[in-house]
Amino acid sequence: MSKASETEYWRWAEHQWKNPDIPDWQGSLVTAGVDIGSTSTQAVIMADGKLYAYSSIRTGADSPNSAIDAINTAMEGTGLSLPDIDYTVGTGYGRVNVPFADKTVTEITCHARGANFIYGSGVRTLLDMGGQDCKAIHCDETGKVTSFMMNDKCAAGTGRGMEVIANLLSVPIGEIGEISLRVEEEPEPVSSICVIFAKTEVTRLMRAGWPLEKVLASYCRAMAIRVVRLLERNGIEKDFAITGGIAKNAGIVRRIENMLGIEALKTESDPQIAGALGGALVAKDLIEKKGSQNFQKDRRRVNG
Amino acid sequence: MDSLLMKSNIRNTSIEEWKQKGGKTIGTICCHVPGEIFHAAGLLPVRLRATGCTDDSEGEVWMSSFACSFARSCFELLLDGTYDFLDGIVSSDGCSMATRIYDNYKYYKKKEDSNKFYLKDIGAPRINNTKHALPYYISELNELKAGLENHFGVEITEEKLKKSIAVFNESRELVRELYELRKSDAPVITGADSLKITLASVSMPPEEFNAMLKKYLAELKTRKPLNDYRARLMLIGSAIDDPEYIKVIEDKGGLVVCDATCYGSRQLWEPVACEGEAIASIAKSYLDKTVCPRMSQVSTHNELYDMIIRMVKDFKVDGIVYAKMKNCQVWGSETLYFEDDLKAANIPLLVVEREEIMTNAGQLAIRAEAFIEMVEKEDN
Amino acid sequence: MSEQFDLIKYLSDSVDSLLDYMKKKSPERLWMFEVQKSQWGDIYNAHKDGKKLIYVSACVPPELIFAFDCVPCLLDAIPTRLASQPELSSKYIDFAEQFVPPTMCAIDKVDVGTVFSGDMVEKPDAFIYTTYPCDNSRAIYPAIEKKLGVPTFAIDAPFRKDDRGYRYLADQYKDMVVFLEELTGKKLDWDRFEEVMDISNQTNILMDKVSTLRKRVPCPLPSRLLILNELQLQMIGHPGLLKFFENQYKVGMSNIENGIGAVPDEKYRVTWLQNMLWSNAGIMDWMEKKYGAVLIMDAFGYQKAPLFEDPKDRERVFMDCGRKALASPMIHGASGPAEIYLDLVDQVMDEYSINVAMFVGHVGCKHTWAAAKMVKDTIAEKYDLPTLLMDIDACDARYKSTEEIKEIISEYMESVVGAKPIQ
Amino acid sequence: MLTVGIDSGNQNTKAVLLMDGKIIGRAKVLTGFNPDEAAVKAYELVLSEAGVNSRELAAVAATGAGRNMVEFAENKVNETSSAARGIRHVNSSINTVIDMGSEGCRAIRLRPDGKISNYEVNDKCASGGGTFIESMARVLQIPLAEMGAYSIRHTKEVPMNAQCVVFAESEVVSLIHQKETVENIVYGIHIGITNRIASLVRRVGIIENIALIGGPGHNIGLVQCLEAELKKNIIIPECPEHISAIGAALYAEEHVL
Repeated sequence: MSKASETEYWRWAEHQWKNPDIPDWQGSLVTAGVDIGSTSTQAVIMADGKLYAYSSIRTGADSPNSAIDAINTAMEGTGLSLPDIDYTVGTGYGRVNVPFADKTVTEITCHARGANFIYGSGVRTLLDMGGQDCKAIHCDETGKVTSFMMNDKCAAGTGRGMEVIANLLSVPIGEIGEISLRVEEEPEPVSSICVIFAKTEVTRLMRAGWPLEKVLASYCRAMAIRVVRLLERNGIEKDFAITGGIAKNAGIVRRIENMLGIEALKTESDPQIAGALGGALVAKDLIEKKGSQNFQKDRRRVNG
Repeated sequence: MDSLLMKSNIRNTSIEEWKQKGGKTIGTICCHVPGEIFHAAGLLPVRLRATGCTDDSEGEVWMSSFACSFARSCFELLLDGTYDFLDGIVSSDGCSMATRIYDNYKYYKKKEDSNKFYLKDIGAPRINNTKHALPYYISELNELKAGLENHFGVEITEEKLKKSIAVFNESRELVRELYELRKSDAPVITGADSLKITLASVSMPPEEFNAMLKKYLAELKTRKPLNDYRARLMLIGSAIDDPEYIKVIEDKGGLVVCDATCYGSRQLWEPVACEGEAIASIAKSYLDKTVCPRMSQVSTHNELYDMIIRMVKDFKVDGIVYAKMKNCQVWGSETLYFEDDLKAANIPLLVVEREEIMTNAGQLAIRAEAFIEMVEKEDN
Repeated sequence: MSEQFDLIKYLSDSVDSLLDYMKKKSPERLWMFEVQKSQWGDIYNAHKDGKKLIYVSACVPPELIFAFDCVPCLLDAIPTRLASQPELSSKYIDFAEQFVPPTMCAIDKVDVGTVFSGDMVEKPDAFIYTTYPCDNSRAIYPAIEKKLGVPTFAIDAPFRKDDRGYRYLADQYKDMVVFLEELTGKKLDWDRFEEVMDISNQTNILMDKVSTLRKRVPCPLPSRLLILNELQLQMIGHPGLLKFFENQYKVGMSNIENGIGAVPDEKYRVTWLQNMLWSNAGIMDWMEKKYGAVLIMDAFGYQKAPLFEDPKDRERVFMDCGRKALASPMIHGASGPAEIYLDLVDQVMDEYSINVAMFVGHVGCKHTWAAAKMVKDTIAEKYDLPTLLMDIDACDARYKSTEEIKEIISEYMESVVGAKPIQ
Repeated sequence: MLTVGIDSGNQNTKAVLLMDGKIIGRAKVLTGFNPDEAAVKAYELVLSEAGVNSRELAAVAATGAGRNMVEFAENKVNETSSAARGIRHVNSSINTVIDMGSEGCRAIRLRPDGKISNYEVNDKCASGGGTFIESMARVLQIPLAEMGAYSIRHTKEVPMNAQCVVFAESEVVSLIHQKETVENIVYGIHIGITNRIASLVRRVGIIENIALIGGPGHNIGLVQCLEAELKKNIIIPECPEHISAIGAALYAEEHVL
């Protein structure tokens, strides 16, 4: 019955990064953000407001363990250990499951803050596509949210749907976007992006003999349409940026840009860490507000 | 005996006692069916709602998945026996979903025997600024009055009506006092509890309600104030009769301090001014004051917006939670009218889609929490 | 991209080119399209012809507008006209969804979309709306009033369809006359009004005759012609509509004289019991060909309008306007208490010898959906017939593809009705 | 007479070989992207296992969502008809049949003479289909076949409200985090899905002798929940997932005569 041996095309690649320009964190104010999403978990560590290290791993069945794995992976090669981190903010759908967090903050607040750091203070409209939801966020020049909107009731058109399609068609998820752009003309979008029905429809298209790129284009287009609706309802103002895993999917990004007639800001950094990064920034703010001098580490530490 | 908050249950001890004494109850649908008239006839008006409904599948069989789930759930409770204490139903065409609760139930009841169960629907104008609206509505109410007299063998006199108006006005007065308390920087009552009280007001004899609320208010004033909240919120939108819904928001630190909803502030704001004939006074008051987007005129939408702005100021609201019932066009399209104005007035707005049976409290919670983070004052 | 698209001009031009085409291709069917020329051409040319253009909703008596020599533009006629062009209708639907819930009726979404997008280039001189047909329209008309910023007159439609309701409407129609007098600067010309009422009566009598023809077995008129019954809401009193029904009657009569039905092999007499499927009207032709299933009558366009009993009775004509409004297509069934709707369903079933009942349910019409079980049970009890309940979007073709709809109807026809496809 | 019925489902393709109304062979293969190929495979499998040569066959009929792609089947019959026909063949007392496929669910009410009186299909959301249960099994990391067994060992009812598969997945994950037992979670999943199926059944009217067909018929937990909700005994035929294929084979038989 078990399908353990099956290739898992939907999996994102895990990775870890450390800022080569910061040789030593000691003496700095070190804060962290951990973003537990439904499919992936990121941990970001900042030293004196500079991005120091981060990791991105898969969320396992046990969120607390994922949080610990993520922070440990991020700390690899830095010489840091948990007690060295002054303040940690947990965010994301599993935010209450970050055992070493000092505070939890929603991913909406964190993504806006993180995007402000990654893309600059000009960002006003932000799109975050997560595993099971999709958020249109409007924010000010400090990265504070001024309005937001999320999909309701049904997770159609979210990252999880993309994973299901990747698995169904045996295409590595990272390649879907590129492949979908190989069409000369945009096909009709699939009519339903309900995760299950889309699977049926994609299957139907494959059975009807559509080439892979056309099927993917049809699916990506439907997702883009849905996202654009959400953005429009929340209001669009430049600059526009996309965070979350889907920002790496050119097939979706390019289509959204075309429909909106606005280009999304590009970055050298990893847009998937925006939530965790925002968490680390919020953590820094909180400490600074308390006054760093008499700051005391009063961490509730839960055994992982 | 139930406490006042417990009277928010559809079935409560007050109704039980009323029935035991041989009293008759009438279920009313929508806010243009004046409770005063039933009260004057010696009947207990109970406003139909679906608080506590956990399954609406039979309602869906009748009303389809395209119907508003509030209406569907109300209908479900009519079928499953929750409302078996009713001796009749009177509906006004509040919205077309509300009328279908009535229509379906009438159809369903027809298959039963008798004419014992009283069924009546009345029309209520959707435009109140013509000279014809009030006389039309008065005629509808007079017809209802005559119908009740005939069916229940009672006489509804001017005197009785005026007495009933006074009793209902006292309820409005007391609820207003309750709302006054919520203006404080450290209110003594949560939004969820406040809703329970206004729900109780439509589910028990008004005299008893008045007596209990008076006592409750006195007790409230000695209560420890709530000051650990993160933001003050206002709740607006389609019929919200579920205190649990507000609780989810309040659990995240957003204290709901006021509302513009049908089971909350809507009916209880202004007293009925009794000038001249009682039915005419009732009609005038109900027609003028009801700030419900079911009305199809620009002025109502403007008044609604003005009222919201006024309450935002008076209650020191940090943000508005706008709960749109899925498939509710009446409230659903309000965005057309005031979203831009709210933006211009710098009042944060959270729009959430709602269904009567809360299927995923987590989804509401995350939105509420993010919204609270967005609007809370920096020094928290 | 930047040039403003003029929707009404587009509709008017399309009719012109269609007429040119039909003149060459099949002149005998030209009459079916000439009525659309009266409809869209008049609106497009209103200002050129020196007439006032008035946007209207259902239940605004067209006769009164015509009596003032103004041109009515029924906003709800645009969505049904555009329904067969998904590329256009979806543009307006998507645009509207920025403001209104996606669950809103697509007719009203298109109304919002066309007005708010600016594609209704020619500004009307006035807007007259009523609080019928439904919650959707009630929610958007005041917003359209705000957006248009033109003189507006709003009429409150009564809930129940009784004398009090007719009186209520009559009083407001009289006020509407005052509004129109102020707008046009002219007094109501009663002679002209009487002429219009006369045309209106003639048209209604013909519509009734045409409907009666449809009662015959086999039905002498094709399914498709039912679609245009809704024109009554906008055009009753217009000579163009009269001509249309004259022609339709002729076709029906000639088929009867020749002893044939409109469909060579009529096997099933079908009714649709909610909206018309404007977004996929071809389904009707397909049903005729595939199963010999002819749409005999539908609950949307069902026609049984009262007449102006005495056009010279200046009091009574307003009461008649009220009676007529509440008996007009869509309003008679879809608005007001469900009992009246169920009666209408019963009449359709009974009068037209229906043997296949389909509730082709427009998803935006939530209150008729909320009566679907009553409709189904009524038919089962009285006629021992099942009813297919099918959700469709009458104006948004993207909701269900033609293939999907055919699949559902096929399955029903073959498994429940026991129909065999005609090869 | 020998006939074959093929049910080309979204997930599996089933084939049944009938000899004068008697089932003498059954096969099931994955449908994949090429329903025709899958149908050929199922067809060959069912013949070879019964040792029957294709030349002995009188007719072949296809049903199911992919029936029109099964090119070699000369007869096609829709899913409602084949389900009705099939169930009456194996049990003539059935009045209502619930056909649960991978994505869809339909409730069919039969007249005493076996003709269909009416039926209802789930609408635009697939939350009443077998795939829903499958996805939940995957999240819980238990084999699909064991869902039923887990469910009947529940100790209490845990409400599972989300209809959307994706949200339901996360609801399950958070229940796991709350240390809820797998048994109770599975039970909650079945209750949720049962409510949606029951709504369909109510629409066609609940009367005695209800059968459940399709793969989920093997799921004893689901069946128990359905019985409790409808307050009726649910009859599961011997090979629930092959009933529609039987119906198709019967249809083929008729169309030879």
